[in-house]
Amino acid sequence: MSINMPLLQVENLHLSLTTDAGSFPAVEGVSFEIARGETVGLVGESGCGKSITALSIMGLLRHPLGLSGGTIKLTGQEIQALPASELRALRGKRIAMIFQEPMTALNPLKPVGRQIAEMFVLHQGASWNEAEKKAVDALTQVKVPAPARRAKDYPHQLSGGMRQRVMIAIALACEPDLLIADEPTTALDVTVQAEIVDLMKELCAARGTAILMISHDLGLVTDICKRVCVMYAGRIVEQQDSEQIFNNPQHPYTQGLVASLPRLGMRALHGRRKLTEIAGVVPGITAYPGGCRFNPRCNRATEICKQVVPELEPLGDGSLVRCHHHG
Amino acid sequence: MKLRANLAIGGGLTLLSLFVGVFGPWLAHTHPIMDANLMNAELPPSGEFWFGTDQQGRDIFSRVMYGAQISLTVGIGSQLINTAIGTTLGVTAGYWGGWWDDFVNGLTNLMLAIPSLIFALAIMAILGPGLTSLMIALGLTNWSYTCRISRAQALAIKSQGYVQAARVLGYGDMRIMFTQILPNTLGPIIVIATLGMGGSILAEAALSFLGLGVRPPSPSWGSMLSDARETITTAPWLSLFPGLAIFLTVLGLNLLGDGLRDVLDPQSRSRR
Amino acid sequence: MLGFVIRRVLQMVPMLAAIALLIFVLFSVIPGSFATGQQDEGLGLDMAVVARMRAELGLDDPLYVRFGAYVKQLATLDLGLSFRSRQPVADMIAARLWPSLMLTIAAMGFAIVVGVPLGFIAALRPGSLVDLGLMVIAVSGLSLPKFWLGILLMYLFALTLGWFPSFGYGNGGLYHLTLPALALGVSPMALLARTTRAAVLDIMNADFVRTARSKGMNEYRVVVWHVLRNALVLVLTTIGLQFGSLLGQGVVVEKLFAWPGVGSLLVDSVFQRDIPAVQGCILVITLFFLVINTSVDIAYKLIDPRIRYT
Amino acid sequence: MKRLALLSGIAIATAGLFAALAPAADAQTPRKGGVVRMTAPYASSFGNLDPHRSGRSQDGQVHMTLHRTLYIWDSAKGAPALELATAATPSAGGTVWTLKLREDAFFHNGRKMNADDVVWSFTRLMSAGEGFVGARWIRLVQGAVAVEKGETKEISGIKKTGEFEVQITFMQKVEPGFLFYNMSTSILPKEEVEKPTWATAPVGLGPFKFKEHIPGSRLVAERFDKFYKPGMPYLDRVEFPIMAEASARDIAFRNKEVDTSILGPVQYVAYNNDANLKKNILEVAEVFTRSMVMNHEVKPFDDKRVRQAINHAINTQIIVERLARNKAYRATSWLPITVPGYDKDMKPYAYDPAKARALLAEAGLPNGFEFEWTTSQNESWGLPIVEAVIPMLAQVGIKVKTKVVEVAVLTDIALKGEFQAYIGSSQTGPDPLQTLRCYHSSTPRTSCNVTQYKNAEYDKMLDDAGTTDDAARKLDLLKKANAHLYDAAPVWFFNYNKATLAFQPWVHGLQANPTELVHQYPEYIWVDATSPAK
Repeated sequence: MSINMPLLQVENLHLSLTTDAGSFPAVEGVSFEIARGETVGLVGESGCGKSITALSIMGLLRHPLGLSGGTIKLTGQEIQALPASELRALRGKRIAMIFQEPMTALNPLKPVGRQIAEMFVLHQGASWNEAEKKAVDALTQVKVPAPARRAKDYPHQLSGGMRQRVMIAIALACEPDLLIADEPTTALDVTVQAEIVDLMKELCAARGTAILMISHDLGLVTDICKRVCVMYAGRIVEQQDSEQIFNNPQHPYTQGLVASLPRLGMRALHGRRKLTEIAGVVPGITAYPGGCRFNPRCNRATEICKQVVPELEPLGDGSLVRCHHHG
Repeated sequence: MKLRANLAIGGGLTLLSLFVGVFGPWLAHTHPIMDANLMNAELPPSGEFWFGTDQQGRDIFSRVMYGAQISLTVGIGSQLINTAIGTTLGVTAGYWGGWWDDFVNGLTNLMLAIPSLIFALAIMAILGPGLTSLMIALGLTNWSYTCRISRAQALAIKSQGYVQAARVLGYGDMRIMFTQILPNTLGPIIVIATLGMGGSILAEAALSFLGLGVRPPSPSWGSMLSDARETITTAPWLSLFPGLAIFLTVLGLNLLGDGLRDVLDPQSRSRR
Repeated sequence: MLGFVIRRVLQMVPMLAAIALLIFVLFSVIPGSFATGQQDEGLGLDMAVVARMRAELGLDDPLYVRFGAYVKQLATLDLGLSFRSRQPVADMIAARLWPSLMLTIAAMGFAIVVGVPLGFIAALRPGSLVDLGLMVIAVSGLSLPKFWLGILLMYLFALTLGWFPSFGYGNGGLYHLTLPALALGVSPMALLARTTRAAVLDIMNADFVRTARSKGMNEYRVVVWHVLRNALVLVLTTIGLQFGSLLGQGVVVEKLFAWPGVGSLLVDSVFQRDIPAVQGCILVITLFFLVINTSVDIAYKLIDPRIRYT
Repeated sequence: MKRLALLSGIAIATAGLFAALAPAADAQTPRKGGVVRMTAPYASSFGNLDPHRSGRSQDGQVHMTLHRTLYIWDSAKGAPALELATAATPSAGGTVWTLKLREDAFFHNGRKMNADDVVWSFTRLMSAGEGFVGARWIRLVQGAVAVEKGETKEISGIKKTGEFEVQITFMQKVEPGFLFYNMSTSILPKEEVEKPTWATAPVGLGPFKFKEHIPGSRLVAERFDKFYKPGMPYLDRVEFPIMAEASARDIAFRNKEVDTSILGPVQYVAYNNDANLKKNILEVAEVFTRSMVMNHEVKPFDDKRVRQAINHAINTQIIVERLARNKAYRATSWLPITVPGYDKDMKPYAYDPAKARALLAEAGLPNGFEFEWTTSQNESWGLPIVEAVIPMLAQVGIKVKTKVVEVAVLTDIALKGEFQAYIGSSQTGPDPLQTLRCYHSSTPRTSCNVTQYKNAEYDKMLDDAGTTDDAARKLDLLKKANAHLYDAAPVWFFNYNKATLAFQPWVHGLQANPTELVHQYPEYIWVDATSPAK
């Protein structure tokens, strides 16, 4: 295993939705890499396919969603075709995931300590007794006050932020190589969001855990991640370093995103603006337009955009963009 | 897939029952009562008597055709009464609140506390056997669920903007309840009524068995089945056909109810 | 917890009082009377005896006098004397209570032991042939008149196969209990299978189950550690409601199988216009219904930490 | 004694069995031991184990097992026979009777019965403030009504004239056997009746003593060794499984779980079609007449021609054959086959719609009329019969509206006269005079003249029959009165019930009791070694 080998390689990933009416592409030709300890963001509006991309890496896609092509490699090993039992062994141990809604992501009928402890029982063969002790330690690490008492609490007795800390404790319990965080702060209060983000950053940095951060919030992602992939309607439309993307967005969609982002000091000038201020709506999965999928909403769109799917073009500095008229 | 199978099979069976219920008298070969011909008593199914004949020599096929009318009338009639009582009480209780709401709640709990078959039995004993009594008995005893659901809906909708707006516009309470709240409760109530119809048809059979069902002049499926139970060892066709008619109709209503629930009441949809 | 239980028990009192009132009103307008119905077909009646009997039983008293006597009785937890047997109604019901409960519990036990796993199996393979087959069986079980099912069971298991006796109580053992319990248990079994299936399907799609999977659990552990108990909470309501309704449905099965329960006492009493016995039976059945519902509420509280009652 | 011959004839022909009261006729000697399981078919429970309180047939089964009366019904002779009384001597023109009592009858508690028990039991029946069903049989005793009204404590007409002898004075000429064979006049032990356990654990003089009662399921009685009939009872135990549901009874009987089962018309046919079951059916003409009772206070039923027209318009024969499945004997007039006064030569009303139409025309109703027919759901004398009759009446222009009520309500309706016509079953025996009084103009509707038939000529016949000492003249008058009723047609004469009891081949000694076939004196019953019950 070479030291340079990326931790995760997603290559030409195709995911599809199967219904009575037929099969629809939900994700098309998505490729990206994550190196060890790297933080990568996946940004896009809801329904663009970012969450199911994450689920496909976890091997948690369920009918009617399914993998229809491409490979997912973890340290060079293809995992998308592994038998269920081997995949399970990876899950939680090498790749962990945090979900958006911490209220429903925890079992309401089990004390949270127990839910953390499961990780140690599953992956480290610990006894329940040991595991529960370790769970208290894990809670300490995610900075839950009075962890021994909290471990006995049920999810409904905890605040949203606390619950998300519990989720982080679960995810990082077995020190995975990769943490996938799917909108980890969306459901939280603004004040709590920053705490959670800092906590994640801190803990992952300490463990050398790579993060794949999934969010609709470009600001949040660029704050945490070194690199950002922007998705639109099932395709990656742009990949850039976080620093550059604000200054030099290439794809019209990214430009829209950036423009709609309230930046420090700018808010007073422009007033509050929203992502949805890009004209039009995200097309439904069953009604993707031909050519460039952004063309109906794009002010630069020409005839070619409706006919030809643009390729993902390297821009030389490691950035990629999928647009006939980028720049 | 499942969803459509439910609706298709359930709807098909229910339509068939309704068809027989409406057109039964034309489908029947003979009159169910007037054509008693004791010379033909208890014949097995044949080309002439498709379902055989009963003890009085009446064509069972014709009786099953006529019986559909009675059984479905009981089912539909009792559910209409249930729905009327349940929605009226539920919507008004949820909308007006206050002591009326407390009262309706108490009444609902009371109705839920007495097993409905026993309540129906008592009412039948008071009213005497008969079609109307049966509809009333089954109609008075099963409205609690409808009431609870329409009350909950009324409560939820009451606070929404458009109801407030209607009130500001000077709409009367009645008008708001009928035009704003009632239509929103319809979905779940149709589901309950559909499943309840099956329940009523079975309850009718049970009451017939206990000697308190619908009795002629017109035969109901329940009373035919109940009458035929003594011949189950010697002339099984007497009970087989009315039994099958009940079974298929109730099966159809249950499947239809399940299917409708998926379509009309997505909150409680259990499938993906 | 204790406070909660006491509160719930106290809440039953006004409910029972309301039911007692309702029953009194219902049966004060019922046509026919015990005094004229106490002879069998065609046996002539001695009107002097009828008159004395009416006087003795208070049937000629004005309504308010009868109501006063009824309230007084109930206030002292007395159910009165049966017209027929002149025994305390409470004693008559006491003799029938255990058979009734045993039948109900056995039927419910069957329903749970068979229905819940069936629902589970169906839910684990939604849309499969197994699922479809099981659900067709379940809905069929709901669509059969109970007495017909009972007769078919008798015919098959008693007369044809000779495995069980066709009727009676015997010494209250499983041998005699099986067929009536089956006849009574099939429809709640079907209902439970359906409810369980829906509940499990709901839970299987819950976020926390996805979390569990993301932890690297196998499906077996997902189900046992996370799905089972959550589904049980949803199924519990149905179990409670069915339990109560079985006490009512038992009337039919008890009559068919000559099972000495409260239900068959009730039906007999209605037909013979033995009003105190009718009132007693309905009150007791209702009481049990309430007790079961209350127990379900308490069980909820034990299983589901989210629920808090005030 | 044609009646007797007929009765035995039925028993021999259809059951291959002699009534057990003549045990010599049975080819085998009775075997001691064993159990018989006789179903209690009429309700889901026994109503009251106190024989004084219950008039229900189902309770009577148990009363006959546990208790005894001064007389019993001798089914072989078709008359009451001495039982606890060993001799009955009339005096004063048949109004005073001296009854000698058994000196060897013991209650199950071991005490010997004596005259005091008879006096106490009869006094109890009349006690003021309580409605004992048996009171009707004592009311004819002088002074009984005074006790009933609470005016005095003792019945003046009953005197203890010896340790084992009582003298009873009646208000009119009577045959005491017809009164005192009724189980509701059982002789009970005072000391037991006054115990609180009486209602649940009865003690009596019967051949079996109470063992166990699971209310709603079964009652078990075991042999009483000090029973007074030598060598009896044969059985160790009698069980009464309660089975109100006919379809379940059928399966249980076929499954050999019970030893006797009363048959309804449907099962009667089915059992007759089965070569094995057919051999063991006991049949008897019961003293019940089924009829459509017309209210003569309602037009046009006041017109004899209309009533006759109805009797002509209905094809009674085919209903008896096809619907009642021959589990009934076609009725000619009011008195049934086994009761003195029945005329076997009388021809029933012919099925003749033309004549019915003519009679209606004569009565001024050429286009018929419409009436409301009240009925219960009874399979033998209720709705199924009405359903079959409706099209027949329609043929002569009579339209029928049915009103279905419960049996419990039917009696009320009849007694209050709130009907135009109803179909029902009336006990029409065993005493013919009492039976025919139901059409005497002095009999109120609440007693039994529900039709309110009034005819002076008829009244005179009955009055004469009641007072005459000449048995032949009495019988003749009864026959005439019965013939008068035939012509007057106060009701539609439908049928006399044929009671049918299926029994397992190992059961012997059953009695063809026309007053109620399930009523069996169990001391005569025995089972042979093939009985599977232990």
